[in-house]
Order: sequence, then C-alpha cells, then structure tokens
Amino acid sequence: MDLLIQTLINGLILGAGYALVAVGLTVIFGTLHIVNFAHGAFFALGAYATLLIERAGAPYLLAIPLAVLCVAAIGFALEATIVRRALYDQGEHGSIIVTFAISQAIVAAIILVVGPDPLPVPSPFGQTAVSVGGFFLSAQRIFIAAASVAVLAGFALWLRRSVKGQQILAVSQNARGALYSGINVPLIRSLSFLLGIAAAGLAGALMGPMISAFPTMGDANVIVAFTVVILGGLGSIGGAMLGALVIGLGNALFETYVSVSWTPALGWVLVILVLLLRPQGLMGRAQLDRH
Amino acid sequence: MIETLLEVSDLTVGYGRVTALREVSLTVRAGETVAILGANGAGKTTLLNAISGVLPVRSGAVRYAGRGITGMKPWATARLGVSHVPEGREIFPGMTVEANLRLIDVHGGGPDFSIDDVLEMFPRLGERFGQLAGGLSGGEQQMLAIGRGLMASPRLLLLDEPSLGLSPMLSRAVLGAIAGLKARGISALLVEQNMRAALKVADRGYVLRVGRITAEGSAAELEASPDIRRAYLGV
Amino acid sequence: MKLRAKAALAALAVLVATPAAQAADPVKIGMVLPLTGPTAGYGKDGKLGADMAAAEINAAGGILDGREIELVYEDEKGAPQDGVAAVQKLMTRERVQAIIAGMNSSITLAESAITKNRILHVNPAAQADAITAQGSPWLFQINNTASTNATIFHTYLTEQMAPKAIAVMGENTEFNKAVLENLREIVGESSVELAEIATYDGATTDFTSIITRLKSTGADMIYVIDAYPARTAQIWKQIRQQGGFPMEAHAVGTVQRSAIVPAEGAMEGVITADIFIAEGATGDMARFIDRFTEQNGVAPNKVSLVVYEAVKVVAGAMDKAGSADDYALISDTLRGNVWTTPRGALSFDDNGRAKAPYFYIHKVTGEDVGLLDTFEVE
Amino acid sequence: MTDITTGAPAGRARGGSASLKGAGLLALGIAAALAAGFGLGGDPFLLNLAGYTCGFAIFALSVNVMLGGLGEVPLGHCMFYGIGAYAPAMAMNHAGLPYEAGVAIGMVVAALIAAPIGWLTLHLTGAYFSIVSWGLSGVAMVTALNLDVTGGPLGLFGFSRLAVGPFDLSRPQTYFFVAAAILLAVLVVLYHVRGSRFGRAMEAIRQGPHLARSLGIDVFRERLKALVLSAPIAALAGALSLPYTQIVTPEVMSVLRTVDALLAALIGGVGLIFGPAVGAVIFTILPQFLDLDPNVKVLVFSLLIILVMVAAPGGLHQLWKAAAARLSHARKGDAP
Repeated sequence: MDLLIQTLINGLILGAGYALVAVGLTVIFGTLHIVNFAHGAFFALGAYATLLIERAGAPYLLAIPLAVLCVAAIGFALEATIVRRALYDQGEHGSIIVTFAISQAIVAAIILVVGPDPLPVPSPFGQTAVSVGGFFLSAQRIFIAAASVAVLAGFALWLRRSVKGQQILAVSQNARGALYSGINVPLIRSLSFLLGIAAAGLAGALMGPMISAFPTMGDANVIVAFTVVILGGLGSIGGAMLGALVIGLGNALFETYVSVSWTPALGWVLVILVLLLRPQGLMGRAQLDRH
Repeated sequence: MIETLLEVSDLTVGYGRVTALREVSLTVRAGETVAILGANGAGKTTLLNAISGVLPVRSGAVRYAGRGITGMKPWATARLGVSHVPEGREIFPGMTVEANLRLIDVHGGGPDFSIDDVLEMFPRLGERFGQLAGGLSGGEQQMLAIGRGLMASPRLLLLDEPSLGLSPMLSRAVLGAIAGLKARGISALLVEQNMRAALKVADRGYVLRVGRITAEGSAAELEASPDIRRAYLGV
Repeated sequence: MKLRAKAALAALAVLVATPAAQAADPVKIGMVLPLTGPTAGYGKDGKLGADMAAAEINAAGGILDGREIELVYEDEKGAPQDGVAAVQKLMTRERVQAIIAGMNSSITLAESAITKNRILHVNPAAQADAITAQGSPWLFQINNTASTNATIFHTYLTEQMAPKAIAVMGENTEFNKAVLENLREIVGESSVELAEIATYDGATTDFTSIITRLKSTGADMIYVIDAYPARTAQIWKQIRQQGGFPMEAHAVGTVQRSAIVPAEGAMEGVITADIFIAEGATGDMARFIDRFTEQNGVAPNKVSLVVYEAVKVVAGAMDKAGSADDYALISDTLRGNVWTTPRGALSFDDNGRAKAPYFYIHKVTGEDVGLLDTFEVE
Repeated sequence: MTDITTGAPAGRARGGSASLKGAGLLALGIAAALAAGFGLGGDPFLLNLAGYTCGFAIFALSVNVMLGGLGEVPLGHCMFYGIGAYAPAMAMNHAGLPYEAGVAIGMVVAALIAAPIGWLTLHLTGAYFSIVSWGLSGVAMVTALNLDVTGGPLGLFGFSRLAVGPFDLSRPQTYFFVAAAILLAVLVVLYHVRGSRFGRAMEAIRQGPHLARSLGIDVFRERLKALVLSAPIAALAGALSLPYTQIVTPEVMSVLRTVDALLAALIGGVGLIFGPAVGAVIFTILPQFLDLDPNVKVLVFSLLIILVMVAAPGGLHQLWKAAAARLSHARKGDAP
C-alpha cells in the first residue's frame, strides 16, 4: 500500500513536469502547425541560462524568470530570421527539417561555448527531501510541480480570458477566419512561438537542478513530451495536461510493478491504443485530412 | 456632394498566370449599399479580398476615406474601418458564440457596436450564446459572421454571399439586417449571386463578368437590363 | 550543364590525385573519440591526454630515428556506425599507421571488426571482455577488462562491506551485462542476496519509481551501473532525495568529476573503484598529474590517462620494433616487453589485455574521489 | 492556388516527369556511377562510403515514396531499415544462411510487418502519423535492445561472408558497384511505379484526399500499398549497410537515420525521382571534406540546411529550377 501511494505521488509529480514541456510543443503545433524538434534544445538553453545567470550572482528564483527571458529572446531572433520565413504555411515537412537543424546547431553551440560536461544548476531546494508520513518528496520536485501547475493554470486562464489569448486559439482553429476578423495573424503566430519556446525554457530552468545541465539534456524529455502531446491531442492544451498525467502515472506504475526495461515502449503503446479509439487524441479536435 | 468612401481604380489581381480581375474600377459613397453581381467565378470574391488586403494586388489602386490602402494588410484595413464578412463564414468552430464576438479588438471608427447590439440584431445568437460556434446551423453561422464583422465597428462592410446556402426565410432575415445597417450609417459592398435579393437591398450595382466590369447603374436600371441575365448565365 | 560536369570532374581529379605517404613523413596515429553527441565529454578528456603524449614524444625527438607523431582525430559521435566510418576513413584515406579507438564497448566492438588483422588497434578505455576475447592478434587494451575490475570490486563489496541484500540498477548496455554477470557469480558464492535488478533504457528520464521499487525490497545496498556522467549525477540525486541506502556503490571506472560535480554532493560517500586515482599519487603519476594540470588548467581523469598511455605505448612499441607498419612485429614487441607508464609497469597478455600493478577502491569525497583501499593485482 | 494568409504558393512545385527526361537522367546516373566507381578506384574509403551512400540513397528513395508520394513524413521508417539490417545478420549468425537469403527474408518480413502497421497508423495523417510512426520505431528499438536473438545492446557482428553470388561485398569496389546497380534498379522500379495507375492515384491523394476520393480512389488502400511498397525497399537499404558498418546494433533504428533520409530527400527535391539519391550523395559525402572541428562542422552543416530551407522550402531543385527559368527567360529576351 505504501509502495502504491509513493508510486502515485511519483507519477503525479512526474506528470506535472512533463506537462510543462508538452504544453509548449502543443501551442506551437496548434497555432503554427510546426512540429518543433528543437524543443529539447530550448529546454537545454533554459537550464544553461539559469546556470549562467546564477554564476553571475543572481539567486535561483530570480534566475528562472531571467533565463526564460533569455530563451525567449533567442527564440525571437530565430523566429524573425528563420521560422517566419521558412516555416509558416509550409506544412510539416519543412518544419521537421528546419527545427531539427536548429536543434543540432544549438547543441553544437552549447558544446563549443560551455563544453560538453554536465554542470550543476544550483537550487536552494538542493537535495532536501521532505518526509511526510514515511513518503519521500524532494523539495525541488514539489517546487517543480507547484510552479508547473501555477504556470499552466495561469496560462490556461490567460488563454480563456484575455483577448490576445482568445486570438491565439482563434488562429489555431482557423487562420483564414482570423485574418478576416482583423487579427494580426503573423503577430499572433510570433507570439505563440515565443510562448511555446518560453515554456520550454521555463521547463529547463525548473528541471535543470534535478537533471543537471548538459547539451543533449532535452532529447529524452522531448520524446516523452511528444507522446504526451499526441496522447492528449495535438494542439489541445487541456489534452497535454491530461496526457502528461496519464503518462506520468502510467510510467511510474509500470516501472514499479511491471518492468523497467520495457517502460519506454509503454508511452507509445498507450498512444497507439488511444489513437485507435480516438484518432484525434484524448482531447484534440479532429485534425484528420487537414494540412 | 456625398463623400466617396471607397474608390477602386484599374484594379488587376492574379494568381500565378491566371488573371482573376482586370482593370476593375468602382466607387462606394458614404452611406451607400452597392451590390456586385456576377456568375460563379466572375471574380467577386477576389475583388473583396483585394480590397480588404487579404490578397495582394498586381496593379491599380484602392483608396479608402481619402487615403491609399492598396496592398495594406487586412488587420490594417480593419483598423481603418473596412470589415470583411467572408464567403463560407470562416467562424471559429471550437469557440463559443460569445468568444467569437469577444475576440475582436479592432475599432474601425464607425458607429459603436456592442455584443448587445449584435444580439439585438440577431436574437437567435442570444439563444446560442454559450454554445460552440461549430454546432450552429448555416444561417446562425452567417449571423455570427456578420455580427463578428460588426464588432469591429466598421464604416464599410464587405459582405461575400451572405445568403448562400440559406433557406429563403433566413436569407430574407439576413438581408433585412443588412438593410438596417444603412440606417446606422454603415456603407456596404455586397457580393451576391441572388440578384433579386441583392438589388432589393442595394442602391446601385456593378456587373462583373470574367474579371471585368460589364455594366453598372442604379438597382432599378440593372434589374431591367438584359445584360445582367447574360452575365449570370455566363454566355 | 557542361560547366558543372567539368567542375565535378575537376573535383574528382583532385580526389584521385591525393599523394601517397612518403617515407620521411610523420607517423600518423588515428584517434577515434566521441567529440560530439552525448559522450563528447569523454572525447574532450581523451584528446587532452593524447595531445600531451604526442607533444612529449615529439619534444623528445620523435620515434624511428626522428619521425614525429601526428595524431589524426575522427569523431565517432557515440554511435557504432559512425565509429566504423571514422576507423575506415582513418585507415584508407588518412592512411594512419595505428588506430586508437575505444570508449564505449559496443562501438569498440564494431570498430574492432574493421581493424581485425588489418591494423594495430589500441583500445584505451572500453572494458567489455568480448572486445579482447575475439582473438584479434593486433588488438590491445589499456584499461582492465570489465570482469577483472568487477571481480576485485564485487569481492570487496561482498566481503569487506558485507551487505545483507544488494539492489542493482543500470543502463541496458553491453558493459552493464558484463558487470551483472560477474556480480551474480561473486554474490552467488557468498551469503549476500541480490534483492532486485532493474535495467533501464537510455531514454529513461526519471528514476524515482525505479528507486522507490528498489527501496521497497529492503535491500541495504544500492549498486548503480551507469557510465554516463549526467545520468549518474541525476540518479544519485534522486537516490539521495528518497533517503538513500545504508551502503551505496557505483560501477568501476565510471565515476569522474564530471559526474560528481553536477551531483552537487549527492554522491558523497559512494563507493567505487578504478585503475587511477589522483589522491596520494607519487613518482611518475604525480609528475604526470602536475604536467597535465599545468598544461591544461584542469586535473587529468582516468580517460585522459588511458588515452595518454595508449599513445605512449603505441609510439614506444613502434620505436622498439623499428617499424611503423609491421604489425606482427609491433604486437610481439608489445607483448614481450614491460612498458613504463604513469601507473607503473604495464604488460600485455596473449589477448592483448594490459596488466597494471594497482587497483584502487574509491570513496567519493567532496568534488572528487578519495582513496579507500589499494589492491595489488597479481 | 495561393494561400490567402501569406500569399505564398500553397502547393510545392513538382518536377517534370516527362519520360524522355527520366530515361536520360537514368543513363546519366549509370554513367556517373561507372565514372565514379573507376575514378575512385584508388580510394577504398571513398568507395566504401560510396557503396554505403548508395544504400542510404535507396533508403531516402523509400522514405520519399511516403514523403513525395503521399505527402507524409514517415519518421519511423528506420524500423524497416533496421529489420533489413538485422535479418541477414540473424540469418548468418544464428541460422547459417547466406547473406542473400537473409536480405530476401528481411524484405519479406518488412513487407509483412508494414501491412498491420499501416493498417494501424495510416488512418492518421500529418503530424499524428509522423509521431506515431516514430513511436513504433521506438518500440522496435526497445525490443531489439531487450531480446537475445538481436544480441541485445551489443548487437550482432562478426559476419561470415557478405556476398551477393560471386560478388564479394567486402571488396570496396565490388560493394560500390553492386550497391549502385541495386540503386539503379530501385530507381527504375520507382520510375515505373510513378507512371502506373497506382502512381497516379498516389499523386491524386497527395494533392488532396478529398479530390482523390471524388475520383473513386480508395485512399486508405492506396496509402497502405505505398507503405507496403516502401518497406522492403527500406529493408534492402538496411541490408546494404552491413558491408560498411560490419555490425547491427539497436541504434540502427534511431530516428536520426530517418531524419537524415528526410533531409536528403528534401534537399535533393521530393518531387524528382532521383532527387533523394542526389540529396543522399550531398549529405554523406560532403561532410567528409569539411575539415573542421566536429562541433563546428555540425553547426555549419545545420546552418546550411536552414539556409537552403529558408531560400528554397521545396529543396535545392527549386533553386535549380528558378535559375533555369531565369536563364530561359533571359534567352527569350523578356523579363522574368
């Protein structure tokens, strides 16, 4: 029983982290139809930016927002020079290639500038673990889960309540219609891209202290995020959160009770099962035959 | 003399090697409702898209309220008061009726339109206010599209086939609402296949045939002209 | 079109006209290291060691009557295919006289399939026994085999630390397999129990559940088998966050500063072992560490050391054999002599496996490992 | 048609497929292969690499059946490549069968597996299809890692004799000629497929599934056919990699391999029958001559790819076509 409770806690906290990585992917896909393979690289940039800002003397909690700003600035530069020109309305082929190349370039640049060795990202929560009734909870993980829930809830609320947020949803549902509604579609697209990238950077800043910063740190996390996003339905923010929860709990339970070595296959099996029953994912709108 | 609100001169628009509009000229005066008549593929939709800035212009000029707006982006023309209600409605299906109306943050300088004004004009939308727009009937979606266009407080409304696919009763209701806009001082450029209905609402009209203006005149003149019938039959 | 074809032909002509090596040329040694990708850190450490060795040899007048050593680097990117490509390019295009290649066991095995019976191949760091068990006459290994290292370490764990039950977690790799096999053997002869073995995939992002499961077995020792610094740091942080285990151990030869530093203290007290230790070094080793630190601004680690030794041994054997390409002669020379390296006297057995005199049990202390015990290898 | 949101062309330009042109290019290809083969005679490394490149080009062609043919991005295609590489390795090491038998088994198995996989995934389109197919290749990779017959993480190596009939593939020159001959054969097959009823059906589907349906095409069945056709081609490519790599590890099913093939196809031009092959050559041979720090090389190469995609989203052939159009305009004397 204790094992089950600890496993469920692990899964929930894990899911909160996955959601943060996945939500950026899904926003970018939803509004831009870009499959962002560079998401992991921006995740890594978030961790490195946090680390460098901390080295410059800022405390961790201040370094997080500054790092997110840095990553967003890099994202903006790439959006203005590359993404805007090469990718909007070019379908998914181009986006896979270009974002993949961006990802490779960022990883190579990190190795050239900072070096290949993993580096610690200091956090005031450090290695402290809280023991509640015999269950272990790492302080950093609680912080990640809390920050992730707060940010995601705030983001969802902003999307629902603000005019700009509603315009993002409008562009993702019908870009032509948005154009006829007097919405500055390119601006909204740039904004969505920046928000998605910023979310990746934030995830890196939050998870950096746990997994330390190294150039390819984003790869494995983004693979999981892709399963989460597909499971929930591409472009659906609620779906990403639900998918993250399902994968987080599923992985934790499977690892504890079934097999560790087959766990990476679990997410995909879940994805395939769900897509057989609901081709648009758990909460996605039907996107079949839409290009 | 009445102010000229929209002046299109020698407008040519093409896609690739196809020329969809050739040297089209027309005017809309303030407070006027003008109909563009023509068969399928005559270039009516292209004309509206070129005016609102959705499509790039090859040559010619569009002047609006005394300034050149040729090649201006649609979100910029909307800010000047040109609101486009497109063919096929192009609403946001996954959002509620309310959200569809509320996300407009443009004020075109025309008479103010609030959500209440739209609901007053189309009471059916009030009944569906909290529902997803994708679930509305065709007529309701058309009302929503017009309502959305009005939320931008336009001075000039571009209406593309507002009665397409609607029952005669609904189509009368929609066109009646358009007639009502005139009273509020909003000018309209109306594209319609339903010639009779359009000429009932419009003050003047132009006949478009394979990308060229072939006739123009008052509603009454056009209704009597044999040329129009030919245009519609596409002979 | 015509112009383009001409340009292509001209390019082809340039390719064909690559001149053959001349007798007075330097002796080229091909270095295959992971310079990009997830293990690029090892490549960087190895390169520092190799460059230092070559500089020392050349400063001392080179080998074979004044020929200099020239190192030609190729990137194996941490993938077998790329390792093979690198070796082939070095052999046929760069026409190197020897190959030094071997960090990851799977990649080294792939590379050795190409070098077998064709060129002198020295594997500096990879440990899997299968590499030198193939019977390649011209293949040598500087590091101990996984089973040699593991036997000493596992005996130490079971006899000296004497846990009741060991829980094991490790990445699904060839290295892990070899270590586990040895562990089962050694543990089987003792009263120690193997509580649970969890083998995870390289794509695993989180280890909390695995650790939870291992903790629930009630084992009093955790033993981690992983060679990737970033993941090692992450795993130990998560073990610490779940309260740790009474006894904690990490596989031989895989704990470097590059794992200890990002672990931010979570590895403190973890027991491991290696063929190298900086603490308490004397004689040649102390001088090696000083020179290295002075030149590079960082202290050497095991990877730097074995790659340094590999270059030194290859050059030494060629010089002594009086040939850079008579591989049978060079190999006999390598087996028939004792080589002085910073670690002391190194000799090679029939399988090409190096025997070094000492083996050290480490305990992680601060940002590095401290010496716990020294074994003399028979 | 023009996409109203940007005014950019909505469809990608497609290369001409006049049969004369195709036949000419094929002849040119054969001539180039022969010239390259004899020209590179003195350099076994380049010959070996060229042999591997032919195999990689076959994989890019297989990927392009899905990409250029259906307009789908098959990220998981490396699974079939992996099956093709594992099959002869297992046949030789476990069953004592010759290499050729293993290659044939691999192609059959790939086609047999492609059918249920297609049935599962081809109802999906766009990013859904891409990512799910990627996931399946991930499952295949985990399977190869955990099974004993595949040699687990170590993989399979130490092959007896890599030869096709009398041709010994361990000799670089032979390897290159055999691989080049197979590449040309695949090109011929694909060329004929493109001109067939099935090829025209695929073209209709690519332009719009609704349109295809209205033409009476069973879209799902044609898509399934495309996958079942491309899978054994990918397996053949995987089998041809063995003489070069000398080992098969689970890493052979890494998505990076598919991405490489996609890059090759996109850079060479998805609409051209030989585009992916040209892209494959650019992609594998070119980096060998960039004498830079490996990380700088990755940086430069990535930036080049981005540059190409920014300047010509349809691939390099779009640039060639633009240049050719400008030339012909200039010749005629009218402004472009």
